Amino acid sequence: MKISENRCGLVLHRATASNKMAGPLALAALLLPGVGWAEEAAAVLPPPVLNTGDTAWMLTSTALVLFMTLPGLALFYGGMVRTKNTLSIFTQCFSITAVVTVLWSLFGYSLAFTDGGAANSLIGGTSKAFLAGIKLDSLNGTIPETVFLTFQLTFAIITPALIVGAFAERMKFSAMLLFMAAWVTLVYFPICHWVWGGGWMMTKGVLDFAGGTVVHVNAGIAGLVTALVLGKRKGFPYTAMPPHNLPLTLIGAGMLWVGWFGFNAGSAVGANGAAGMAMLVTQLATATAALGWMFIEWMVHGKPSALGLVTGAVAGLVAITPASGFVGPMGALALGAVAGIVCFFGATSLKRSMGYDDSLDAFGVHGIGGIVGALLTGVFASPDLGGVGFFKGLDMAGQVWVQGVSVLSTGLYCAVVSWILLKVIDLLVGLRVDAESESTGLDIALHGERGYNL
Amino acid sequence: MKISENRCGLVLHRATASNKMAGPLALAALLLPGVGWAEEAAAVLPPPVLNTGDTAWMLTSTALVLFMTLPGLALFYGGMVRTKNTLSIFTQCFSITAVVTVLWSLFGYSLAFTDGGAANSLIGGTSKAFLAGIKLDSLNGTIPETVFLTFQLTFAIITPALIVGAFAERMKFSAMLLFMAAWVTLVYFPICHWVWGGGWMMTKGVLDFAGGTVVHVNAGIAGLVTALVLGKRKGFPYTAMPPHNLPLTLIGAGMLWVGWFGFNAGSAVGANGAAGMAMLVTQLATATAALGWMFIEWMVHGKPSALGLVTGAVAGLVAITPASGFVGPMGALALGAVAGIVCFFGATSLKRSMGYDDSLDAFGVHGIGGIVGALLTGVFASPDLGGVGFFKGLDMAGQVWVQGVSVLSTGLYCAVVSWILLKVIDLLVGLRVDAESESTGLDIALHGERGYNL
Amino acid sequence: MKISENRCGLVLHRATASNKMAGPLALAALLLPGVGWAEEAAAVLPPPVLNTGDTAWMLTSTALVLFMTLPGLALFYGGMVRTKNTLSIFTQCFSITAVVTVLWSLFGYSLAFTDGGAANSLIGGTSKAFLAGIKLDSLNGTIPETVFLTFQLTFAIITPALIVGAFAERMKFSAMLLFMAAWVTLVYFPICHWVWGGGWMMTKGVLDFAGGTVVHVNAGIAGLVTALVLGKRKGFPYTAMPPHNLPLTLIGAGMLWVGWFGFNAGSAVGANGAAGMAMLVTQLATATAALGWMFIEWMVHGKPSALGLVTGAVAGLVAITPASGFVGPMGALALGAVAGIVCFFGATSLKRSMGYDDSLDAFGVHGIGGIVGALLTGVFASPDLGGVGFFKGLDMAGQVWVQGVSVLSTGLYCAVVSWILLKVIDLLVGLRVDAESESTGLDIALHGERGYNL
Amino acid sequence: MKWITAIIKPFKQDEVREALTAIGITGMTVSEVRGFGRQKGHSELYRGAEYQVDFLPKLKIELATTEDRVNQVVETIRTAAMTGKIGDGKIFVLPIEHAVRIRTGETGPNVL
Amino acid sequence: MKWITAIIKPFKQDEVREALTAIGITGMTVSEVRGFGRQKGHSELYRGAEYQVDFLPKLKIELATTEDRVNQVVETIRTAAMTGKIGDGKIFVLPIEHAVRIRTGETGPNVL
Amino acid sequence: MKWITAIIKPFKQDEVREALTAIGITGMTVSEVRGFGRQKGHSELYRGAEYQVDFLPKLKIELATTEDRVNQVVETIRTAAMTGKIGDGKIFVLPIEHAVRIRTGETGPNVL
Ligand SMILES: Nc1ncnc2c1ncn2[C@@H]1O[C@H](COP(=O)(O)OP(=O)(O)O)[C@@H](O)[C@H]1O
Ligand SMILES: Nc1ncnc2c1ncn2[C@@H]1O[C@H](COP(=O)(O)OP(=O)(O)O)[C@@H](O)[C@H]1O
Ligand SMILES: Nc1ncnc2c1ncn2[C@@H]1O[C@H](COP(=O)(O)OP(=O)(O)O)[C@@H](O)[C@H]1O
Repeated sequence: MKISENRCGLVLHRATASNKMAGPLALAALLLPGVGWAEEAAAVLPPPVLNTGDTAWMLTSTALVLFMTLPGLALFYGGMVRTKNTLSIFTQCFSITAVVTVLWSLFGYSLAFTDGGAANSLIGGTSKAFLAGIKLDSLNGTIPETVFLTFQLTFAIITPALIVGAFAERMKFSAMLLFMAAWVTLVYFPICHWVWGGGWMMTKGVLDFAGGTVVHVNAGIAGLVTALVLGKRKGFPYTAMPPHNLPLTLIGAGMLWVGWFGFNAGSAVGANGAAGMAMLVTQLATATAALGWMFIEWMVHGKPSALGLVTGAVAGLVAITPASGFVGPMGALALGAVAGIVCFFGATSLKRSMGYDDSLDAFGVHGIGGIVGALLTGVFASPDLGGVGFFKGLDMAGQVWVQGVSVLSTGLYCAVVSWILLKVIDLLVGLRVDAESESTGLDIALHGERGYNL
Repeated sequence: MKISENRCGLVLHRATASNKMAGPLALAALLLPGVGWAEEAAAVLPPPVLNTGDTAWMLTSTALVLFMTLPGLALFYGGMVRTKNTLSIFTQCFSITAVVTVLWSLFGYSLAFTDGGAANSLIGGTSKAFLAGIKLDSLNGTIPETVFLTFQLTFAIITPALIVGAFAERMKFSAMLLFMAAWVTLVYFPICHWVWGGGWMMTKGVLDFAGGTVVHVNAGIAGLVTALVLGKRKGFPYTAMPPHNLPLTLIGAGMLWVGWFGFNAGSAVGANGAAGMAMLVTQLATATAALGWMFIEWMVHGKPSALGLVTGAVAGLVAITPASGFVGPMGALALGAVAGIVCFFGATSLKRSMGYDDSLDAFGVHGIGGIVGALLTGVFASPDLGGVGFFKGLDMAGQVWVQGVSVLSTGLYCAVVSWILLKVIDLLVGLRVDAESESTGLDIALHGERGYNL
Repeated sequence: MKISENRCGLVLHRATASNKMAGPLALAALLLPGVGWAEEAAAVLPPPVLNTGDTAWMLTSTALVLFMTLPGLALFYGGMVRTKNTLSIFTQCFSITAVVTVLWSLFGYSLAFTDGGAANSLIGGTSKAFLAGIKLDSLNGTIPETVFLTFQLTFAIITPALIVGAFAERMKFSAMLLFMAAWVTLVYFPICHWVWGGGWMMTKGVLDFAGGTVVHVNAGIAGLVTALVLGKRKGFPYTAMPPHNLPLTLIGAGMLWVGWFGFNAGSAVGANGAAGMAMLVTQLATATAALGWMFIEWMVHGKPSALGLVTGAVAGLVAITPASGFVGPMGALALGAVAGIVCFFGATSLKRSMGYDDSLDAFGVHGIGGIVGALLTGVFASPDLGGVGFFKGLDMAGQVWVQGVSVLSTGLYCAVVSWILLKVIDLLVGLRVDAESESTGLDIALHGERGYNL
Repeated sequence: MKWITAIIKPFKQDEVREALTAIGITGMTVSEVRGFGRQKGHSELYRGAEYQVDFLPKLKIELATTEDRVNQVVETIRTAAMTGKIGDGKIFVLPIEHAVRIRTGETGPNVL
Repeated sequence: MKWITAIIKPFKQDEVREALTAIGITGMTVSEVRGFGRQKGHSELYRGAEYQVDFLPKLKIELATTEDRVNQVVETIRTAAMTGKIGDGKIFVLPIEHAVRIRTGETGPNVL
Repeated sequence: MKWITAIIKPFKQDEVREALTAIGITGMTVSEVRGFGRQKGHSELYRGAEYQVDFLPKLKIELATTEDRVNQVVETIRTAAMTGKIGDGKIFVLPIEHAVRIRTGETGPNVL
């Protein structure tokens, strides 16, 4: 089977190079039938060399994924809040980027992607703390290790940034900084290790190509917990809080869509057939999810809204994320449509019936969309449905079960740790701004600036 | 001759791989003297293999061209309408993207790029409907077929999206959706096949590297017909309808400029000398077109406007599109200057004297610019003017004639089918919103949202 | 030593291909111990061939760097001025792009990157004026020469565009056009040749990987001179002139950050380990610079501002620019932090105490940041601090000295020529708009448009 | 002298201004306002939820005129601003006690 | 008839509108204004420099009502708009001499 | 008490506010308006076509003051707002019948 050979060959290179299975694709080595061949072949394969095409694509993908956060997500969220809080969103996204970048270089990359020895199923080691030993010619598979680690860094940046949507318009900036620093350290780095760094989920056979669980379920659940602990915004849900600048949100949505090609196709860690297919299925699922949300909103409310259309698109992007290395084009169309419709109810009926104030639907879109995607990956990976097949030894039921376990464990671990962190930080500096600052708006109260002087 | 060898070699790979001449560059095989060599060489060349560098560039180009529509074009147009209609532009661009994506995967790609058997000069076949048979390791030349088809999809997306500019601020959303679905199916897919998929224009020797005719003349003419059938906006031309947010338009213009590198240089279907030259000439023609419009506006109206400058730039981008694989740097400078000046009159005097309401000058810029570019390609392709030469057997007069034929046939076919579609849809659901919705604005009337709550 | 071999090998290719040392990386050939090896090896190396991966990355980098100006920098600056001047910024950035593009193709590339014969230490020759002799298959190292020259063009575009920040809100558009055309010709092209085109600074051993001196010190000093010659805006510093639209500035900042990956990692002229390391250190220095500015502003003024955070980030991007090919990750963290803090004082206390009106801190951020970066490159290039080492024969003191000389010479030459040009243009057409136009705003006075009609 | 404040539908601005110019009125000041009245607002969508918007965009025209022209001005505005549909707006007349032109210091009717 | 102009804190808009609706007021016109008064402005940051912003965002409510309801309306606005903190704003009452409904041409109290 | 409405050139805002503060005026309310008057508008460009813009940006200052200070206030505004060029604007004085401070319920001159 040509495809699996290719992909295993690729993975093998990477494993040899870094002496470790790292990154999304690594999983494929365990998963596909060809793996036996790969092991034999290892003996005769030449040592991995840098491939300029793979490197070019991964440099580009890194730029694309950073672009999703700066300015993509900042715009997507920043346009949806009220005028008086728009800068707070931007400041949060930029400062999260800076803080996570520093932590990643100090210990994050090492904890996520090195061998943790005895504790390896739970957490990596410290051998690459301070990026020790990473040189110009260090490789990870066919690309420089510097590129691999910067690419992975952009995932560690966007995940906490996604949480911002849940607590927008009311959290203290200092508390936000502390929470994010602690959260990536205690939640993101470990879970990233579990799934992509050689931890227990990887061994168990979870299929998560580009981060449906690691990134989206994780951020969604953390968002839900934050929204619950912080409480509702003053006036919610009686006062209408319409987006202050939808064009900003729509620009952001476009950037997310385009940047996601780097997110998903970049997770192939090379310019290969897997990257091409990931790009294609990403486009297809996003399209049907956008249309799914649009038509159901049109039916329910009589009008298709601009924000609905792009929210559906984002739901589709989220849902196809774990699946993008495993499903075929027609599976992607179906998966996207389901995600668009389910998230429509997740961000509307569910939120209303439960009464929490997930300001910008971080849980409604990323949490729900991530769960839908993770579970459906276990369905549409089926070769009968055009997919590449299940993890070695699993059938569809088994795969869906494993997917469910990964969602539950991620959700549970994330919820508990996030909750503890929030409580501790509340004691230390207080989580929420005072009522007057909330009513003045965070921009002037916390940052001393106004968004617009038109 | 080294250049033609390279390019023919490349084409040959692609032809062998897909067993079909597909994509813009394919034409080059027919066109250049070196082709005989290429055919001989075919016997000894190894079967095509994936080239990671070509793949990396085409993945990137795909992202860049999608970026032109989302959010580039949406911004360019969305900033130019009045406040009350800005979201309608975004919604149209996003929904067109979603609908065309689905149709492309169901049958569009197959109709455009497979062999249509007996009807092949007019339309492709259905062998790849539902993307049947497209696997991780399917190649088109040196890149995965998934990448080739997603790249081509982004062209199928932007073409109908360009039409939006002509009927902005007055068309029903439902009618727009129906029209676009029918139009890409009955107009874009066939014409794409004619020029790039092996149809009659390709055989005839039309030079259209990246879509001057397929994309721009096509969209421009469809826009003109839509503007005529829908009639003028209430108040046009007596009420001033100045852009509500020019910074949005200028951001969009910047994104179009940058994204166009993917459009033109990506049409080389690889990271090669042709791509490099296409990028260079794109930059040169855009610069002179921008300056051409700027200086003539300065002379005629006493001031150079921001919108004029970027409209000139877009005119240059349009005009160099068909030429970008065939002309040299100095030819590009000349071609751009002509395009900037001609489009200045196209979007102003022509529109005023004819009295149609092409709201955002879809015809004035894309139609006129496309025609100028198509014809001048026949001039500046001349080796005496630094170009790569004409189609095999043609001289300059002959080439210009063929270019003219392609413009006329595209225009005529597009106009007739567009007109019929509009009339049918008018009967079915009505094309135009009622007067009150038009005066309230489409954002609230059709989408239930306002762009800004500042 | 593997690394230096790689890089010299690469450089050698490029040198052989273009028969000239061109581009940032070329310097490395002179600088690293392995260079002797490279020279020997030259005899046996095959002639350079096009590498598709390198080409793909450089095509992408070119798009990224153009994106920094259009629309990145236009947004960054355009959001910071008052409403009535926002279009003037965009118009300046777009027209500079167009004018520089034309001049580059006519003679700029040739003056910067060809052999100037006897005058070579000061200026290149005219052998490639009008891009003579540049064909589809011309190579520069492993990439098409068209790509190399378009990539370098984007640097020639952004440098004058950066100056715009210093004279915003008061310069005549005609004077601006004349000044920029003259300035790139008489200042940028020569200095570019000095450092990257084989001129005296290159020989002297200056380390400037991606343009700390050529681009940022140069633009910063020119900005300072322009601000001084033009004088203060009416009302400065007593009237508050807060940014009219900070979200635009923040979008621009995000685009600059992402685009800078093309700027710095693209300066490796290939998809290799040097590119990967440049991308990584760029990300790290930017993060600490952003945090540096943020925390010091928080301490001094009691609040961390959004604009402060991103200004710090830009300061970091500027400072790491010359260093990005020479320092290691931990050096980058330190360098960024210093840059963020020093620029904080540069854009605030220094400006206030000197009393010039550098409207948007072109000198405060690019000038100061560029100087900090240039000097610290001489420090953190030290192998003891994780860097790749100094220029052949230099120790840290010597390297810092050379860096200082390059800053001083650039600053002096640039200041003198800029001053003369401004005086001459003032005589010819006048530099400054009249008081009424300044108070009406440049958008209506010079361009006949208003930014917003909300 | 009287101060006439008219609240009208925004898209009627040009018609009203032209009608006023036609009767020789050379000065006025307008501003964007939001109106609440008998005319129903509309519902808007936000992430699949609907909420009611009560305030509608209106235009406020303020103009000072002499006593003898008040009726003519009011009637002119009324005619030009009328669509006959609810929400057309109102015109109010208030007394002015004193008026000054800043440029010249003139007072009284000369100011207009 | 009287013209009531109230300057209030912007976030009180909904409360005031509801209180007025509750006492049967069916029309009003609001606009965004900037106020200068006893309430201190705040300082804002621009590139590490601080500058003082003296004008604060306020909302102006204008409404015409009949003589007999003036006190009730003023009192209703006052109660709904009050926070007890400085900057709550003021209410001014001016005389209206004439009023017309554009749609119907009605005048006097019928206009309201 | 009187209601002073001044229409001035926007860039004169700071000068007028400072002049008023200097004579002890501690409160005022300003809003952005568009003015039509003797001062010519300008033409704007849109895709190579020119159109006339008649309305120019102006600033409206509204302030209540006591009878005895009216002349001083009017004169102060006039002096500070004057450039001597057409379009400087006008000042109108209207009667106030009643005034209330929302925070305290005070009425009359104490409100100011
Ligand atoms: N009592 C009032 N005082 C001030 N403005 C009013 C008043 N009543 C209505 N308005 C203004 O007039 C506009 C139109 O009033 P509305 O009752 O909707 O329709 P109509 O004028 O046709 O009766 C409102 O939107 C509001 O701006
Ligand atoms: N003399 C005045 N004329 C018009 N508006 C005023 C006047 N004094 C104050 N205002 C308006 O009332 C607002 C509140 O006044 P301020 O003195 O700050 O607080 P308070 O109303 O609690 O005394 C101001 O922001 C301004 O808009
Ligand atoms: N009759 C009027 N009623 C209300 N505002 C007026 C009137 N006439 C002029 N204005 C306002 O005053 C501004 C200046 O008036 P204009 O006639 O242009 O200059 P000047 O005040 O120097 O005579 C106008 O832009 C408008 O806002």
